[in-house]
Amino acid sequence: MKIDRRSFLTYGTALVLGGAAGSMLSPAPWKLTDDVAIWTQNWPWTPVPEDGEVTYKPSVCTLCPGGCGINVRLVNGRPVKIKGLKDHPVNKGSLCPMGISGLQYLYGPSRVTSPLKREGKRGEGKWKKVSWEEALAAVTGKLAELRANGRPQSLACITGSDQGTIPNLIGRFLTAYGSPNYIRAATAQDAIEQAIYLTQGKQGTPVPDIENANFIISFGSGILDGWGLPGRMFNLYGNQKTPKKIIQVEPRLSDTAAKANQWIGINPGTETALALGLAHVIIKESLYNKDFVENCAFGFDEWTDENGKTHDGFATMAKGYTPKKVSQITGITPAKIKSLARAFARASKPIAINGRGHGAIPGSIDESLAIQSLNALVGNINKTGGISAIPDSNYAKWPEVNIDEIASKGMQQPRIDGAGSEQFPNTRFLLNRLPEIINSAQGESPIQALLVTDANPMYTIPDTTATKKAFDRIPLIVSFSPYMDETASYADYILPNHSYLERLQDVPVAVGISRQVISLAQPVIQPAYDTKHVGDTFIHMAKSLGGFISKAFPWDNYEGFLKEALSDQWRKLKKKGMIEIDHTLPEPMAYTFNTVSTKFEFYPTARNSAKQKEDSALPAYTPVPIEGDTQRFQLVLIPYDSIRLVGGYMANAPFMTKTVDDTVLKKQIGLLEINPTTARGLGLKEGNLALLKTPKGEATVKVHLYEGIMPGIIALPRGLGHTAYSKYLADKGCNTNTLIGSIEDPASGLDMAWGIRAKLTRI
Amino acid sequence: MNETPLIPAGVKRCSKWQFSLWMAAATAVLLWGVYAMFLIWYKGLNQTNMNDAYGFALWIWADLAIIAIGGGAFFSGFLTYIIGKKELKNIINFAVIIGFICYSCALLILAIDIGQPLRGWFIFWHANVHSMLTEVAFCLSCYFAVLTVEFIPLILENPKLDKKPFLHHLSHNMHGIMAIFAATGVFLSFFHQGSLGGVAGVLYGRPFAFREHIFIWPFTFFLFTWSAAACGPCFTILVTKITEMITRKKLVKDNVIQLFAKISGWMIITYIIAKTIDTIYWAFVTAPGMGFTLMDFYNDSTYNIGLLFAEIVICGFIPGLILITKRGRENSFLLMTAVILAVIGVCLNRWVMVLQVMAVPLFSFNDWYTYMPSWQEVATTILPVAYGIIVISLAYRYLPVFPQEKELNPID
Amino acid sequence: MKEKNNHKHAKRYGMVIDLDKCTGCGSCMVGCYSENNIPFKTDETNKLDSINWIRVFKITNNKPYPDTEICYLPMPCMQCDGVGKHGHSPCVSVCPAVATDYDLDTGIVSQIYTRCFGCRYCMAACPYHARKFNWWDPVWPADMEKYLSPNVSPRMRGVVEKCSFCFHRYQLARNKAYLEKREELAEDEYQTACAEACPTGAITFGDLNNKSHAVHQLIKSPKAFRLLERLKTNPKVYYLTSKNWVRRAGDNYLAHEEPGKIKNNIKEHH
Amino acid sequence: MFPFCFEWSWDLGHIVFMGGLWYALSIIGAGLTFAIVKSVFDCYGGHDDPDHGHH
Repeated sequence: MKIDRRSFLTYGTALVLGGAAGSMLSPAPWKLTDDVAIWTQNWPWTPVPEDGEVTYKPSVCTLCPGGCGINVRLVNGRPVKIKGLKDHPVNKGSLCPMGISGLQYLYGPSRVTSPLKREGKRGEGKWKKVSWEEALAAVTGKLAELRANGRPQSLACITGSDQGTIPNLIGRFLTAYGSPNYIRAATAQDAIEQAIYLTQGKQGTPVPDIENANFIISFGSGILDGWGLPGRMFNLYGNQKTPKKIIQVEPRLSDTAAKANQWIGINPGTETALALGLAHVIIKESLYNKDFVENCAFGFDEWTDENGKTHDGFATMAKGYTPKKVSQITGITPAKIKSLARAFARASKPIAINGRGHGAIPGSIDESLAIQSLNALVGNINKTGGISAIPDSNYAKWPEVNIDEIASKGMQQPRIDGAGSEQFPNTRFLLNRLPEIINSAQGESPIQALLVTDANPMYTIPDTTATKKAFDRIPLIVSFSPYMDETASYADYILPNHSYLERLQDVPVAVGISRQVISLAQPVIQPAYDTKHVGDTFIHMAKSLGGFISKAFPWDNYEGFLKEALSDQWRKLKKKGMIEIDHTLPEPMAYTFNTVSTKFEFYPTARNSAKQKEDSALPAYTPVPIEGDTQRFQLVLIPYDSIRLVGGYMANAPFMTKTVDDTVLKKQIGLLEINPTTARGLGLKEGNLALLKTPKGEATVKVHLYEGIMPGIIALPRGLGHTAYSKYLADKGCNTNTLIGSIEDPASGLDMAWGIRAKLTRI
Repeated sequence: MNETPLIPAGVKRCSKWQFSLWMAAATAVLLWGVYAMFLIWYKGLNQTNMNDAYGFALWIWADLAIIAIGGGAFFSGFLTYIIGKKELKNIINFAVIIGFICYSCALLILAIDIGQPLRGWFIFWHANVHSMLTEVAFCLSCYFAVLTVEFIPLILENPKLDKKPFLHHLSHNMHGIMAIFAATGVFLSFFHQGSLGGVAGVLYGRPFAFREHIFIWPFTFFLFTWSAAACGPCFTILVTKITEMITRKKLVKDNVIQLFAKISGWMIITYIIAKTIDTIYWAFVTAPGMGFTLMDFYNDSTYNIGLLFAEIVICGFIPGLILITKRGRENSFLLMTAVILAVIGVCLNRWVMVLQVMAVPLFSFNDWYTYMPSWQEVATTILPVAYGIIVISLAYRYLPVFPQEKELNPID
Repeated sequence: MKEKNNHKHAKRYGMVIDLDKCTGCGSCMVGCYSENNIPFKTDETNKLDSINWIRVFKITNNKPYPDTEICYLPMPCMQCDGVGKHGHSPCVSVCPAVATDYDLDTGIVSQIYTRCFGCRYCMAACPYHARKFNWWDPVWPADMEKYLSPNVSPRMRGVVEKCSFCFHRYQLARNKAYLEKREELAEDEYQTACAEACPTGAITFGDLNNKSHAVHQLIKSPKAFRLLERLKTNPKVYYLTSKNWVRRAGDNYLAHEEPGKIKNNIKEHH
Repeated sequence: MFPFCFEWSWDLGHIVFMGGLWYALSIIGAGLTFAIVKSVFDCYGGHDDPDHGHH
């Protein structure tokens, strides 16, 4: 047969078709179909986690100061899950979402995996990986140079906490080096501890006994939004032996307000007036604890000082705060004020607490004083269900530190932030004042080197623009952060600490009026990256600096120090994971105070700031000034805290951001809460884009209509608007600190800003 | 290459160039769809705008709609081979081609629509016989096989192929037993059209879709079969008319169209009465039992009560009434209006039974769910249209699709 | 839905969520993510393509300030028993490939990821939107796959997933009991990750059939209700609330109807 | 779809559904086979010119 083109095509087609049909009878296509399906079931890019022996390691969560016990599940030594530790006295198994997402702080794109040296401009994100030797040599070289120039005080260190041995070790380093500028980031505790110091003469950590109180007036404290020891608060809320009454006073229906027995909307910033108004009713109706007030308190009634000058007593002052007047200030009806006061005074274990939201901003001293006085009126100071202050514990034994002449000269210099100065004698740290002081300094910056650990000032200090400007003037910034946070990304060197699960650390936490739990955070896994324990880094730097500094650090490493410092308690701590210290004082001692009068001072005689020398030291309601004129800025912006957003120096893990509602964040834009009536007035609808302007900055937001916010007030959450970390967090929403500045309390220097005036225009 | 031997004898076709241009345009659209299709297969369903509330969306609607309008094939088969309406033999070829196009596209869309196309055959292998979708898949595939079998003899009648003795005999023998295939096709179609209706009707978690059952079948089961039988012929008529318009030739005699239209009209009227009864029972008995009033399902700006009115009255009773009256269907404008409305009506019904089912919020704290298809979804949904145009064009050019064409358009 | 032999002592695992106790903290969600190897994307704000086996909804009574109230409503898979015959849940009955199944021993609705081919019919069937589709390939950046649990297989793109009541925990507990030659599991031996993670103890989990389990008593409370009960989905997740508006929001009622007073003709099993 | 698949059980659902399926498939298969076989016979059995009566 002749094969021409046509028959070639015909037979070719027939052959192909026949072949195709024939092959269907062979196992090949069926096997292939099956194999392809099996391949889709085992795609090589979908991970298959390795199985192995399951073990558990108990430890403590140090992601926040809460000190919750955790139990880490490991498979072949690989941590796979974090649960609450059931029998830990702090949290009894309860954990917040951040604690549960802990493994995302161990691995992830925002971790700094080796020492880094800045290559490009500050904040540009160009880094060079360097060895620990090189990085430490560079940093200590600069520190040695400052000392050689006789300016050790120009070194400052910002830390996130002053509890436990790591901050103390760093404090010791600064002392031996010769700088008084150890600055701890602010918390609401600062104002409360000062109020307790002024009224009780006792320096210590304030502890409200939420566990045993049965009637709680919370002046904006987000008990269930992450305030205090979050894991513990949730546990106490869930396991109430006898039901508590919770009265939440704040302008926004927070999660705490939603769970409270009563939510009282109050004009923001007028909490002091309400506290004094409640005191007024309690005194007028003679509902106060007469035993305490008459026997253990001073300054309740008029009193005369040694110069013969008569001073108003608390009761006299409170007379001015009639329900009617307070109602005008706070927006709460007189009837509500009266019934609240009565209920509070008649409760068996009432307590009043403050510290807005998570308690990041201290607030005014007057507010804390007024609230402490309220607690004193019902006599619940230093007793079960009441409030007390636990002294700084001395469970760790430190050898005496000897310092050289340079250090001694440096230490005699005043603190850069003004804390402890004549102006602010009772304040210990004033981080909020730092940017302004650096920015207004003539010539060279008074801070030449800044060390930052467990803190993220570039994000958390109010008025980010000013902070950035100040940091620009500091020649050397060293971050010890395990994460590429805003401050780390602005640093010159990053000497990364271990992440919390790789780190040894003692964690002291006060859990009741006199009970302190010291837990040991033990590494659950060997360090995954080229990081170094911050304690070891400081010991190493001290040794490199030599002389007296080196002598102040005789230990090989942090663990060696901890063993020695805890001596006989070390073994117990290592074995049990925690020890408890009881600070209970015998009855009479509990009501003997360290004040001049040895009594609880309703009239705090120790309060003698420059401004108030002539005035009465009694708490008083003076409106906290708020930035911005009412003409241009018709609304008031307040920040709010949520348990699903980390507003402090740590930041959200991807899991936490995943839990954030779409009424808080949508794509990359944050939602602003506004009352529907206010929104209507501005012509704004749900989901509208709007430009939010404050005297400090501006941001694009989306509008979320929320009935649960006071008309005229708008709110944004803290914890968004990061510019660093990774794409799982960066550039989502806006950082309230870029919009709100700090308002200095003239009495303490602490930040008392509760909001800022704002303007909202539709885009 | 001279294509004359490929073109059936005695009919006139447009020039090769004109045809090529037409095909090129259709192919361009087709390729756009094919590109989107591969994009979806490669990158996954994230290329669509479907989401967890819209697990079923545009594609499933397209599937349901093209199967409904492709219903002309099984119904004409039923009428021709089982009832014995011999006139319809003059349009059945075309109905089969349309059916073939519709069903092949439905299968293709299903293959794009599933998240794991490479193991889509699990629906057969690991079949759950209680699932309506299983029934759909089986009957759909089987009926597609039947349609292919019905299409093959027509392909074999291409003058070139007909010259091969084996193919010539095959075509003849397949024609000989076509009634058996048609009967099987009717059986399969009844179940898959029905089970497509069942897909929505059995969803007792979705009060908008759920209907009372007769034995294991919800009302929608019967309504879907009924509506496909009613409106499928309308689509066949519509495409025939469009083909006649484009080719500028009369291809099917009026009596054939009239008969088909009349039967369709009665089917539509009876269907829409049944649909109305179903709607009333659902609105006043079924839904209130679940805590819903009729207006709860229609209080959205898009999904408003007008939709129900449009489906039942405008696209139901009106075309039905036109088609059952002699004067109505003999007026070519009214006939076209009626068939278009009927096709829109059945598509609208499939739309609400897929998309509105997803859109209705079940909790008072939820809003209506909204959805806008992505271009990839649109492109892959338009793909069948281009594909259909290509297949019809090829079939019309090279196959003796319309037996009456020669008679109606003599060339000399 | 095959019959199994040991049907006599069948369990019906269920959950009771006390809405009065739920603070909306989201620990249950995070507990679930970390237990079940749930992936995360850079943008998780589109809640309709965000994989959450349990999602906490925030609902309000829509009253103006200051009478506004909010309530958090955690919604896992309801593990419906469905109408009629055991196991006829809305989703199981529709899955064409038996990729989701009702376990007659536990009442748990499973999902077999390697069987599922992603038709999403089950998602269309579920009135609770409990089912989530893997629109994307899961990605664990920067070593994060190292924390994945070996007890739950990560899912590939293109399949449906949902809450399993942490069925792997049941299996682990069963294996342990078997080795110890025990027939029954103690209440605390098998708990879901969300129940374990809830810091206020709002979630109680156990066998609804077992008189000694807390859930057995809790569901008898007059405060107890279920979501969309009137659809006859017969869920095994119960809620407790003291607020009528919350209860009303949990189902659909005609204007004249009152929650709790509707005759419910769902057949209870066992 | 086959009795050896593990989902299979000899219940009414499977018998009716799969019965219907295999019945339909058998008819299609048998019909096709018949047509092909007959065509082969027709081709080589000399019946060269079947009429086109089906039009």
